[in-house]
Amino acid sequence: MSLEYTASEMMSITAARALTNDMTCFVGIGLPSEAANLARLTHAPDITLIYESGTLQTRPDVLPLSIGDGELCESALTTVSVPEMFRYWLQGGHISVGFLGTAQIDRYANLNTTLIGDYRAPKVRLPGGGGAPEIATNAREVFITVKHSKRTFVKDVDFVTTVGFGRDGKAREQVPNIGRGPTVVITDLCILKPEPGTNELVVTALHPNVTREQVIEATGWEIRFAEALATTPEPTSNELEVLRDLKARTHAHHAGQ
Amino acid sequence: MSLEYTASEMMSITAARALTNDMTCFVGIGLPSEAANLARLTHAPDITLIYESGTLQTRPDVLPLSIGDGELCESALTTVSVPEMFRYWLQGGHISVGFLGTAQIDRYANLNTTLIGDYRAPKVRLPGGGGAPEIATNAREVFITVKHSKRTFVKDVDFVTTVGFGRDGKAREQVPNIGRGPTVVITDLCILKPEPGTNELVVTALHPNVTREQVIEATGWEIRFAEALATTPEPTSNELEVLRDLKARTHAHHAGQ
Amino acid sequence: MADFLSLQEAVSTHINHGDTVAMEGFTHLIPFAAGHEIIRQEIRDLTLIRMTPDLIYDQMIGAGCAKKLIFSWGGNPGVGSLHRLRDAVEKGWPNSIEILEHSHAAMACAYEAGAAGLPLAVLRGYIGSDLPKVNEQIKFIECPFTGERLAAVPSVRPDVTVIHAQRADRKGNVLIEGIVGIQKEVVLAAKRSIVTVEEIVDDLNAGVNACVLPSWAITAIAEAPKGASPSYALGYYERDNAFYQQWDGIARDRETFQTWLQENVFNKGAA
Amino acid sequence: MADFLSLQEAVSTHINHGDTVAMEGFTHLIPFAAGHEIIRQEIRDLTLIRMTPDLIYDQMIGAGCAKKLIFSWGGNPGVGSLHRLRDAVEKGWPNSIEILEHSHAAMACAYEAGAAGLPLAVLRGYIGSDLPKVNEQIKFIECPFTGERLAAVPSVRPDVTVIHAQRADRKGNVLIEGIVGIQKEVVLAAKRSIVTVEEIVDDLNAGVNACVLPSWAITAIAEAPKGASPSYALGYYERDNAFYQQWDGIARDRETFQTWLQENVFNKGAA
Repeated sequence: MSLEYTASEMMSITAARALTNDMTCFVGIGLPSEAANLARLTHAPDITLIYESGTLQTRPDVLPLSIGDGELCESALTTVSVPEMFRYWLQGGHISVGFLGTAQIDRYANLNTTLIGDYRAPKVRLPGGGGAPEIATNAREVFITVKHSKRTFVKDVDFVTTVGFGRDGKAREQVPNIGRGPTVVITDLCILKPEPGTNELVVTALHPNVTREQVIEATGWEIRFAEALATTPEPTSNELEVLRDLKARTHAHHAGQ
Repeated sequence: MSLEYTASEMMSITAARALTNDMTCFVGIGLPSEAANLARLTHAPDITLIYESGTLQTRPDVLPLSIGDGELCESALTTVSVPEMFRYWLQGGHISVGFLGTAQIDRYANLNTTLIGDYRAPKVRLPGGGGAPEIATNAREVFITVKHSKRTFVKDVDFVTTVGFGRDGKAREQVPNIGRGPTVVITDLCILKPEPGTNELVVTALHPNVTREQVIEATGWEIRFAEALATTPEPTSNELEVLRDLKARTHAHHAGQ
Repeated sequence: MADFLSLQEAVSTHINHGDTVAMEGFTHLIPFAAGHEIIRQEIRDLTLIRMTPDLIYDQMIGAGCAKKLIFSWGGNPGVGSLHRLRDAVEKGWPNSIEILEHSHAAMACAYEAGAAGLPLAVLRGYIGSDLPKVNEQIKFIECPFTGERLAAVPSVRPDVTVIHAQRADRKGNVLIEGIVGIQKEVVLAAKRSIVTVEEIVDDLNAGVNACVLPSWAITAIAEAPKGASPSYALGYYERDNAFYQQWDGIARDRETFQTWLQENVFNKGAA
Repeated sequence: MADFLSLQEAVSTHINHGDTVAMEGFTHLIPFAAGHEIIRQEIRDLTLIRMTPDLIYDQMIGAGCAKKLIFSWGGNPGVGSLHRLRDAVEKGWPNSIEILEHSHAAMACAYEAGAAGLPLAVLRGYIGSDLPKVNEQIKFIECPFTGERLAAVPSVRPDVTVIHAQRADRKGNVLIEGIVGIQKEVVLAAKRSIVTVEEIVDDLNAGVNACVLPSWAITAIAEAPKGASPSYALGYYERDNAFYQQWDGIARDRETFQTWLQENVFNKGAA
């Protein structure tokens, strides 16, 4: 018997499942943070979560609104300076997974969080790179989670803030001392992975009750589907319960004061 | 009426007097440490003493045997890592005076603490550079204290571990972002300073009852004397008392266990 | 040694029109009280440096203090856009501002290099990114040992740094605890520095390896209780996340913003 | 996660003949117990790295473990020479060793760069010094922004690092307090690491910004009470300065040294 759940919940739960107990995860704010903490509160209790504010191995009880909420520091093993975080822990090679969100993503998993339009005369100015440009190359692999829409999934990003596999899918070739790059993209419709050889994103699994047409409709390029197209397992009641509790706690906390 | 004192005491007390209350002094172990703490315990109670082990603004009760005795840490304002000490505090420009000892010094105040003889077949292997090479250029000025002897005061050092003014007296010219270099050398016989223009060390003051001949005899080059040759003031009874107490406490402490 | 000044004196003495100013605090310990004082004193043509401009620079930019912004992530954390920043960049209101943008890693390294007295920072960064195409300060060097291509950025050396911290002792030594961010680096990298503190105490009660800035490394200290609010000071008060969410509505509209500014900044004196 | 091993197992599992080994501790927390275990296991041909070789490397060099030494200050602090080091360098006893020497600033930066995953460190160093003439690893680069000539040295990336620390919790997280030296950097710079600790406890009782190495950044932990003696562990025991002074007499003579080694190292098992 099926449970009721939203597409957003499906996305967060699927993203959480991509994480395992032995990972050291550099967590982006927003959707990645929600997924990473859900993983920690369900199947991966010992996962190491790291936020760019310097909080090593943190275990927040509510989701932080910012990357540096007090909760992150108080529940961390220790808190280091920001230069140390980027130099020793990220660039030093201690991060197994960088978990990122984005505003735009293209077929080679390049991310744009800088702007829409032209750099010197932007239509929409976005926040910018933050930690992502170096997370994407210094973490051993990268997971991305983002809502699926034609505005977000574009053939070519307006600006490569953060490299996936470059404009031609080959940007990582022959660059020494960097990670594998994006290995999975989790949306509210499906799971995408870079195709071996071309590094173009293809759909490898559809979420329950999602059709190919929905994905095609929400993607800005001629999206392809893996031959062995899987169906993502539904959320369990425990996953849903833990996620809803977490979000309710978080909402109450931030509305608090 | 004159007090009884040794030449070593005269040296330490004179070296201590070179320091003032507002200085931030990067302290070498041995004679510089003795002089710096004597200054702190007499006329310069607020002088900031920094040791390369990372102890910022330390106030040891006994002289440390090593550069990293526990006493230095326990009495410090805070203790930072060694990379931070050398990068932020020394290279970052926060040290007004570097206070060094040496095994050999030449007429241009170059210091040798590496070896006597040839590098690949040394007659005597000395400890090496330690912190001195960068203290000498990153501190705003450098004080040197060392016992006067022909073995120590040589015309040209066997090896320039730490630059004074180079082999020709001109090594600091046109090098950006470095300090003034050695401004005073204090020995058990006299005070020497680099001559403006040539940067050759000349005697500017003799300690009480020391003759020119004694200095000439103890110096490995044709030492010159300033026209206005001064006589160093004698130690005061307070200086002698504080120094002797400090040394007695120190001796008892290290022989302790 | 640091001078103890009122916030008003500290700002008027040490921050001039046209200065390059870094006001830091990584989400934590953001010096809002000092930012408001700069707005009240109508200081102009500042080059503002901050990894995350946050509400503090949104307010200062909206108030017309800035001519240039150097940053690496310009959003309202967890909420959305900084509307005053966007209005200045996209529409030139109240004045157009030049922007120069980096990644966090590069800015963190640039502050670190500034504190270390170096002219440049070297990092494994910007690989495959378009940022070097729009920021000519980003260069690449070759490692003389391995031949690896590495990014280089100029170090940050502001005229003035302003940070907030938990407390100072009566000699002017300052303790920073919790998310220390780049508070230490940005003070050491600057020519002058102002530190606002929650309180001045007899004893810092600092651990042996605590993040303590000695008095002689600071120019001025001003007591400013709740001086980081709506950001926070660990051990004193929490981040006002509700206000960060409300800011989206306040800042979206020029008039609402100006009313807020009048009521909450101009009509209030320095603490 | 770190494995909890006996000191004997930790050394035999993780340190091999011919390895490049860094055993650090800036006067404080020098891993003497581990050094003695390496001597007992008669591991040979090591390239030893340490800013200050100190008695620990004097003993290991005298025992014949080393073929090369990378260092920046090779004396007995406050006492005089390291006679076993000098005997190896000057007379080739018990075997000749190659030396490569730096300044402290360069080695500290090289460890920092190793921890930061970079191939090189850049510093304002070695100006006017003859050291670059005898150490071909010291190079100079030009800053692409200012044209300033700066020194560059390769980062340190040892095969194995060994340090001593105050305590570990039962998950293997390690607290280091006091003179932290380059303990954090040398662990993070290495391929493998062994940390000996005074004790294993339920709770580290660490401050919020304490120097803590997470378990997943360490290879092996071995309990070794008094494992830093005659160096010291802040909060546990003091530096045995009298022994440092006595060492001058012990180490001056080959036979006295060998007798000391037999009685105090070989005839004693691992803790």
